Amino acid sequence: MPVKTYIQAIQEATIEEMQRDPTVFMMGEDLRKSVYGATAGLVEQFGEDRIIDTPLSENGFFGAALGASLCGMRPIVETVTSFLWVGMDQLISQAAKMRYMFGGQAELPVTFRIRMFYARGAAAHHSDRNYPVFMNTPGLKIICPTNAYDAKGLLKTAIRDNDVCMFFEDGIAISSRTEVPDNEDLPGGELLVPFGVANTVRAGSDVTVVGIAGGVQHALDAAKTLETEGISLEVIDPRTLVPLDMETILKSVERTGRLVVVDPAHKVCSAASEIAATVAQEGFWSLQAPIQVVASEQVNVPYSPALEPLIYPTPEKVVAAVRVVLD
Amino acid sequence: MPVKTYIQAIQEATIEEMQRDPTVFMMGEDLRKSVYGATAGLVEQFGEDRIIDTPLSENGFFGAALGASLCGMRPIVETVTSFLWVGMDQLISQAAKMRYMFGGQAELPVTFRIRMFYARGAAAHHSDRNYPVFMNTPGLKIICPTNAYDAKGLLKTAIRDNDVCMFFEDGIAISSRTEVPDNEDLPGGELLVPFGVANTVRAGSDVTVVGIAGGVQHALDAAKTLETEGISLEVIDPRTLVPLDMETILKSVERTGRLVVVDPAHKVCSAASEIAATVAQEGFWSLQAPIQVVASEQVNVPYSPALEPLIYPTPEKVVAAVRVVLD
Amino acid sequence: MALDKQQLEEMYRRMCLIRYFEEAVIAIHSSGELIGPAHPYIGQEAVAVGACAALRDDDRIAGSHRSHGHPIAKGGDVKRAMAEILGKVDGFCKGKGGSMHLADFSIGILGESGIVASSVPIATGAALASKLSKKDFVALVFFGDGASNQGACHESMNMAALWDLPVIFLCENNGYAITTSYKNSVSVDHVSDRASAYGMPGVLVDGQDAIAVWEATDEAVRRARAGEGPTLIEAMTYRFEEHSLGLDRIIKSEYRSSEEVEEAMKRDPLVIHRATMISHGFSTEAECDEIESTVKTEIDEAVEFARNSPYPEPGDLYDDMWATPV
Amino acid sequence: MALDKQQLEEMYRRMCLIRYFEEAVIAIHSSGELIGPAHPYIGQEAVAVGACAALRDDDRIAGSHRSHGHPIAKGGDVKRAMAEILGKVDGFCKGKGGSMHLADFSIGILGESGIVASSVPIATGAALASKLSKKDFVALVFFGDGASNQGACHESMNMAALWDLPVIFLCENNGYAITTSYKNSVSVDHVSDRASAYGMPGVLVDGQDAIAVWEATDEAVRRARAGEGPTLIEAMTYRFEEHSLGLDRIIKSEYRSSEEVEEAMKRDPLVIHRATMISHGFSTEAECDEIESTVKTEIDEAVEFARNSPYPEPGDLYDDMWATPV
Ligand SMILES: Cc1ncc(C[n+]2csc(CCOP(=O)(O)OP(=O)(O)O)c2C)c(N)n1
Ligand SMILES: Cc1ncc(C[n+]2csc(CCOP(=O)(O)OP(=O)(O)O)c2C)c(N)n1
Ligand SMILES: [Mg+2]
Ligand SMILES: [Mg+2]
Repeated sequence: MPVKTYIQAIQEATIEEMQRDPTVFMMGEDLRKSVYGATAGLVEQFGEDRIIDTPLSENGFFGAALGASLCGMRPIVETVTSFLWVGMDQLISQAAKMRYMFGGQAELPVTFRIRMFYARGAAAHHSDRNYPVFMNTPGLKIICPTNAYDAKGLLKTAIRDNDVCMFFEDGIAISSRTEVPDNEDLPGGELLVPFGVANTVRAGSDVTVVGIAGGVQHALDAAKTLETEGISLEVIDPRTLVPLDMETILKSVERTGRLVVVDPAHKVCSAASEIAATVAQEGFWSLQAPIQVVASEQVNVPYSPALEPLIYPTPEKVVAAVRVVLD
Repeated sequence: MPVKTYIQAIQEATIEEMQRDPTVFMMGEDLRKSVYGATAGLVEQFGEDRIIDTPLSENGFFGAALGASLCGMRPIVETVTSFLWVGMDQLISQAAKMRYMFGGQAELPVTFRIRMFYARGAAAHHSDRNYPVFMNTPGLKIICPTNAYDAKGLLKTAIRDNDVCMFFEDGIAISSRTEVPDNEDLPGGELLVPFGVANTVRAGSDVTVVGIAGGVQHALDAAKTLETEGISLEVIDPRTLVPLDMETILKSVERTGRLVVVDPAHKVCSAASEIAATVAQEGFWSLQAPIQVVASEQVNVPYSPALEPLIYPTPEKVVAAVRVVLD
Repeated sequence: MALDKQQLEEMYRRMCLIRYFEEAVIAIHSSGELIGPAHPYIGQEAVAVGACAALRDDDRIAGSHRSHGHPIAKGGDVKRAMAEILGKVDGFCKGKGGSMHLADFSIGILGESGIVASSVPIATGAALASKLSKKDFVALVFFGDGASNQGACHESMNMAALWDLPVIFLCENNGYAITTSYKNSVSVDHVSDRASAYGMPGVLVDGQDAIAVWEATDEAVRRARAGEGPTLIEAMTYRFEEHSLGLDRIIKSEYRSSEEVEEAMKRDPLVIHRATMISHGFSTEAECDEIESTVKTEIDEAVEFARNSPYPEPGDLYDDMWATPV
Repeated sequence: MALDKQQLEEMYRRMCLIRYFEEAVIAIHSSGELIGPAHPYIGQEAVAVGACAALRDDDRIAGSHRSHGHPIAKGGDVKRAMAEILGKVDGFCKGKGGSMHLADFSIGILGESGIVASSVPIATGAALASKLSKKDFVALVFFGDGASNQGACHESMNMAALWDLPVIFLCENNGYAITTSYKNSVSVDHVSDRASAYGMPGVLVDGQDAIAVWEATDEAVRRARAGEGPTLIEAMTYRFEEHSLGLDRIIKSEYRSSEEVEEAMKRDPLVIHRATMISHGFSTEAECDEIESTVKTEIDEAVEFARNSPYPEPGDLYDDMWATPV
C-alpha cells in the first residue's frame, strides 16, 4: 500500500472532491502559491475561480464562505488556529448558530481546514490548540485527524457534509507518513472515514489512554515503553470531537477500569477535561483509579526552546500518568 | 444592613474606584445614557473623558483599552457576552498573552464588565454564556459574582488588579438583591472580596453542589426543597473561575463523597466539566458516586418561550441530579 | 419615473404592511405577550421597500437586528413573520429565531443578525456564490450607521470591490446607534463618503422617499448584474420609535430632542409615497385608502394566525441543529 | 532639510544596525541555531528609521510580525534583541516572546504582534492614554499593506479620527502579503487613499528614502502633538528577502519576477541615505565607512552576547504570567 504524508493526503482529498463536485472551491491566504503546502498546483488544475486568494480579512472571508455556502457552494477555507480568533464572530455567531436559528433552512456545507502549529518556536501568537473552545458552542463539527489515512478519509467526509466542519491539522502529525490505499483498491472506490467513530489504534487491557490530535502518538510511544514492563495500554483516537464517540471510550474503561487522556490543548476546559468529566459521570462505576489528564501546562506558549517543550504532553508524561492510575 | 441590587452594587463599586483613582475610566457603547443600567449619571459626575461612548467596534475598542492600560490607565470596558466574539482577537491574542509574551513588561489593568443575558427570549445571538471559552487560554482572570455583595467586592478587586479581569454579570443574578454593608460599617472602610476564595453559601453534609453564576441560586433552591426530605446539600459558589478555589471544593467532597456541578453554560467543555474532571483526578478516592453535571443542553439557544426554558439548569434538574448521586 | 401604477401601489402596500405589522408588534409587546427584544422599523419603511422593489425573487437580502421591515419588503409572509415573533411553529424559523431572525430562504431572505454588521460578510459571500456559479442574482445587505464602523464592513467592501461582486451595501443611516449619534461614531460626514476608499460608487439618497431609494438601488442592481461590482448606498432615514421595545423604560434621558423627533416625523415615508402616487396621478385617495384597509385586515389576520399557531413541542428542541445529526 | 549631520549619521547608523542585525539573523537561522519563524526587514530600513527619527523616547511604537527593524530604529538594544531571538534570559522578554515580540517598554517599544494588524488597536489605545492623561506623547504603529485590509485598521482609524488621537498609522507597503500582491488585496491604488474615508490626512511617501519618511512622520507628529489628530502614512517600500526565513524552501513558484526584485534592490535605502549624506556634504565616505564598521562590530558583539546568554530555567516557566499570581 502506498505510504503518504498527511499533507499529501489532504491534497488528494481536496483534488478528488473538487473533481467530483464543481461547487467545491477554496478560499484562503496564499493558496495559489501553497504557502501551507497543501494546495500546490491546484490553481493550475482548477483555475482562479476555484482557488481564491483572499485579502488578510479572516472575519470577512470566513463570513463570505458561509454566505456562499447558503447559496449552493461548498467552500473549503484554509487558515491557522491562531487566526480563528480574528474571525470568531463569523464562526460562533453565524457558522455555529445559523442553521438552528433559521429553523433548519440554512445549509452550511463549509469546511475550515485549520493548520495547528505548535512546538516549533512560533511563540504564543502562532501556537494555539484551540479546538476545545469550539466544542463549547454547539453547531460545529470538530475533526482532529492524527494520520494521513484519517486525514484523507475525514476530509472527504467533511467536504461532503452539510454542516460546518472544523478540520484541525495537527502540526506534529503533519510530518507523519501512513499507508493510504489507492482508490482502486478500496471497496466503493474511495476513502471515506465516518464522523463519530473512534479508532482503537492499539488494543490493550490495563489502562485506556485516549489521545487527542498529537496526543495519540505520545500515547502510542508510551504504550511501547510500557509494553516492555508488561503493562498493556489500549490507545483510542476519537478522530472527531464533535461528534464524540464516548461509547468506545466508556466500553474500554469498563474493561480496563483506568483512564488517561492526552490532549495537547491547554488543560483547563480542554477536550480531555470533557472526556474525563463524562467518564466520571457515566463510567464512574467502572473506574478503579483516579482519571489522569495529560494536557498542556496552563501557561502561554513560551518562545524559548528551553521552555516550550516543557509545556506539552510527552510520552514520558503519559508513562508517569499511567503509573499513577496503576498505583 | 442596606439591601442593594446587583446593578446598584456594580455602580457603587465603579464610582468608588473612579473617585479613588483618576486613571480609572470607562469605555463602551451607550454608557452615557446607561443603556445597560449600571452607568447612570456617571458622565455627569466624571465627565466625557472618563465615560467614553465608543463606536460599534468591539475589536477596536477592546484593543484600545488594552493599549491605554499599557500606558498607565485603568480602563473598565462594558460589553455583552455575545459581542466578545467580535473582539476575540484582542481578548485572546493580546489581553491573555501580552504580559507573558513580553516577559512581564506589560501591565494590563483592564476590567471587562460583561453582561450575560439569557433566558429572556433573546435567541441564540444574545444569550451566550461563554466564560468557559476564556478559561482555556491562560492569562485572563474570570469572575462570576452571583449576588450584589460579591458584585461590589469583586468588581473593586478587579479594577485594582493589574491583570485582565473578565467580570461576567449573570442576567439572572442581576435582578437579585442582597445586603451590602455601608463602607463606614466595614473594617478598612471598604468592601473588597478577594479572588480565588470560594464561598460556602450553605453548609451541608450529604452532597456537595458547586454552583456557577446563575447556577448558585438553583442549587440553593434545590437545597431548600431537599431539606424537607432530610437531604443536606453543601452549596459552594467559587466566585472566580480563574483563579479557581479547588481546595474548598475538594475538601467538601472529602466530607460528602458526592458532587453535583451546576453551570448555565453549554455542557461540553464547560466550567462544570473542568471541575468534574479535576475532582475525578484529585478527589477520586473521596467519591462515593458518579459526579453529575447539570449544565445547558448542547443545543443553540432557541427563541421560543416554549423551548428556551428547557435548555438551562433548573432547581428541579439539580434535585434530580442529587437523587442520582444519592442512589 | 420607470415605475408603473401597479409597482407604486405594491410598494405602498408593502410599506403599509410593515407599518401596521410593527404597530401590532408594539401592541403585543406592551400586552406582555412578547418577552424578547424587538426593534421597530417604523419610519424607515421606504428604505426596505424602495430597495426590494428593485430586486428579483432570487436576489438575496440579509439584514440586521432591526429587520422586520426587510423580509416583509422582500415579499415575506406576514403570517409566518408574526408567528415567528411569537415563537410559534408556523414561524419562518419554527420559533427558533424570533424577531431578529426572520428568514425565508425560498424567496432570497437569508436572514438577519442580532450581532451588528455580522451579516455583511454573509451577503458578500452570497454575491460571491452568484459570481462563481455564473448566476446573475445579486445580494443586498441592510445595515445601520452604527454597524458601518465594524471591521466586518471594511473587509467585505474591500473584497467585494476587488472581485467585482454583485453586492449592494445599503446603509440605513437613521442618525443613531441606540443613543449614540452617528456624528459621534462615524468620523466623516457620510458613510457613503467611504465608498471611494474601496473604489466603488457611493450614493447618498433620501431614505424617506421610496422612489429615490428604488432609483439608487435599481442602478446599483444594474451595475451588479452587469458585472460592474458593488455599490454603497446610504439612505438617510429616521427611526420614529425607541431603539427597542422595552428599552424606553431604560432610556430616561434624552439623546435626541423632541423637536428633532417631531421634525423628522413630518417626513413620514408612507405619507410621502402616498402623496407622490396621488399627485402624479397614479392612484386616487380612495385607492390608497383601500390598500390601507386591506393591509389592516391582513395584519389582523396575521396576528390571529400567529396567536393560534401552536408552540413547538419539547421534542422539537434538538431538531434543526444539524444537517447530519451528531 | 531640518536634520543635521549628527541626526543623519545616527539614522544611517541605525539603518546599518538593522541591516547587519538581519544578516546575522539569517546566518544564524541557516546554521539551524534558530528554529522559529523570523521575518527579515532588509530593504525596508528607511521606513523604521525615518519614522523613529521623528519620535521622542517617550513616544510609543507598536509593530507587526516583521519587526526587528522597528525596535532597533527606536533605540532598542541590539544585544537584548538578539538574545530574545535566540530565546535567552537576557532577551527583551526573557526569551518568552522571540522574533515577533521584541518589546522594550522603557523606551516606548510596546511590542509587536504575530497576528497581522492586531497591534493597530493597541497603538490607538496608547494614543488615547496620552490624550486622557494629558501627556503629549504620540503613538505610531507600523503595519503592512496586507494588514491594511483587516477590520482592526478600519475600527482604529475611525476611533482615532473621531477622538483626534495622537496616533500615526504607518503602512509599510512592500508590495506583498507573503505571495499576494497588494494589487490583489487592496481594492484601491493606494492604502493612503483610504485616509479620506476617515477624515484624516493620507500621505504617500517614498519608503526607500529615510529623509522623506522622516519628513512625513515629523509633520504627522507635529499634528498629533498639537491635538490635530491622526495621520495615515503609506511608505512605498520593498522587502529584499523572502517573506520569512525558511519559507524560501516552501515558496517554489514565482510570485514576483526576478526583474522586479532586481529593479527594487537598486533602490537600497542604505545606499540612498549614504549618497544623500555625502552629496549634501554632511558626511564623508570615510565617515560612513567608519559607521558601518562600528556597527558591524556591534552586531558581532550582540551575537556573541546572545550566544553566551543562558537559556531560561525550567523554573522560570510560570513567571510573568500574572501581575498577581493565581
Ligand atoms: C456587535 C454588537 N455590538 C453591540 C450590539 C448592541 N446593539 C444592538 S443594536 C445597536 C445599535 C445599532 O445601530 P445601527 O447599526 O445604527 O442600527 P439601528 O439600531 O440604528 O437600526 C447596538 C449597539 C450588538 N447587537 N452587536
Ligand atoms: C490574522 C493573521 N492572518 C494571517 C497571518 C499569516 N501571515 C503572516 S504575515 C502575513 C502577510 C502580511 O502581509 P503585510 O501586512 O503586507 O506585511 P509584510 O509581511 O509584507 O511585512 C500573513 C498572511 C497572520 N499572521 N495573522
Ligand atoms: Mg442607526
Ligand atoms: Mg506587505
